[in-house]
Amino acid sequence: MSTHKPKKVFIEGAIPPEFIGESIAKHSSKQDIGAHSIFLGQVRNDVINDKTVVAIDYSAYEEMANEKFHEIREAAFEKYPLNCMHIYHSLGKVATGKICLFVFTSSKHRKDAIAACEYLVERIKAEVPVWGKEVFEDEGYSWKVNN
Amino acid sequence: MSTHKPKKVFIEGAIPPEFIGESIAKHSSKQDIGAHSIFLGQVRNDVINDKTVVAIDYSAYEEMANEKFHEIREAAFEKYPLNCMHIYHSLGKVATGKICLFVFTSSKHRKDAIAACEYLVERIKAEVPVWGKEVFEDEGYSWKVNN
Amino acid sequence: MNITILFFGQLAEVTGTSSLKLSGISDTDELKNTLRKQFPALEGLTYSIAVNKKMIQQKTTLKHEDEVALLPPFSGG
Amino acid sequence: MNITILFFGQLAEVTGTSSLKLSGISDTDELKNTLRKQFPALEGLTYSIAVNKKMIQQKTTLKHEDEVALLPPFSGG
Repeated sequence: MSTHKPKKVFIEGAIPPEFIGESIAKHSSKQDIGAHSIFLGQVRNDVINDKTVVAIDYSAYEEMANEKFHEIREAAFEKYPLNCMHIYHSLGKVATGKICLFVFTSSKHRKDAIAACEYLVERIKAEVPVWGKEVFEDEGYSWKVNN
Repeated sequence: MSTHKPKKVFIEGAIPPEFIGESIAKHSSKQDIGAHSIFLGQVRNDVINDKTVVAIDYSAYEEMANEKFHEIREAAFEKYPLNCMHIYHSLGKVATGKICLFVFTSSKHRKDAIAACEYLVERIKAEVPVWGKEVFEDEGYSWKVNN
Repeated sequence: MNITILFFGQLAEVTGTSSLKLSGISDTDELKNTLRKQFPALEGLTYSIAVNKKMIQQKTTLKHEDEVALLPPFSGG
Repeated sequence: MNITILFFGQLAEVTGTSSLKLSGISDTDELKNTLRKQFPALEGLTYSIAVNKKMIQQKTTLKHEDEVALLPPFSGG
């Protein structure tokens, strides 16, 4: 069933907004697309024990993460009629206010694009071996916990 | 309850991908945002009675549409804890492959951003007086029907 | 008593006009009858009515300077 | 029989290492006991185990050259 090649997901550092704009622009040649759904994770300036987060430093079990991303992509392609799908996740340090996750689904109709995007985000958060270390102003840190 | 100023929604022609990229970039200063959800409508090359759509020509009852957009925005702000929200819709001709609707919600947490974005898209499609005329290659046309 | 009638989308096309002034119309049912006579092409087309930019679901009394819009099914986005 | 143990996130931090070779370990329960002795700081930390990049839920027999990863709760995105 695996008809799609594994794609590169991890990007060193933050995902630039221009990259997202360019990624959208590339889809204008795919004229049977009617709807795009995009999710972006942005690093938040949480305050933990009176210390403010200034960045998240991401690490991953890369080989397993890449397999997982591929498995999740394939499952989404089987579950929803999608024209295309892109996932990018940061590795290394991403400052607060910057983008660390970019999930992009395109379909003929809005409901499929929207449902597939949410499906991907939830599975990525729950199943992909990536860890975020929340770095504070004073260089202390704490390990991020997803909910 | 109306705490937000009406904002300009209509844009003449297609919504440029660079505009979307710049809009995302502007949010990096809002550091309590953790998640963005974006919906984009793209004009599809549907084939209707053997004729291929090459553009949609949008018109609107602008005064009523602006009131409706404002009402829907306010309702979303009350229903979901959002940091911000942007809606842009094209007027006039938009070629196939180009973007005609841009809905952008930002929140501390992903579930609110995602749910609010979908809520907005559904209400916009159902309640805002906008009409699309599907223009064919040969200059014929047919009136678009939403479902 | 004057009211303004606005036509949008396909309705502007079949009537050949985007707006119209009428007088002596007391409610929206009377307006529909009048328009049906003036524009037989409206027959069979689905539309909603907004009075002063608010959608109405039933017969509504019209006042001087009301703006009544005939709206085909929406197809934005 | 050699296996490779990988530590990630907070687990790499508390053990002070990101990988380790061990031999003579027959299954994942035995591995957990061995590691608990070698790294008392692991006590009380939550982690999952992947064998050759697949998550396991119960005791699993280990073979020569297996790669066993200790994974703290994920926090990507």
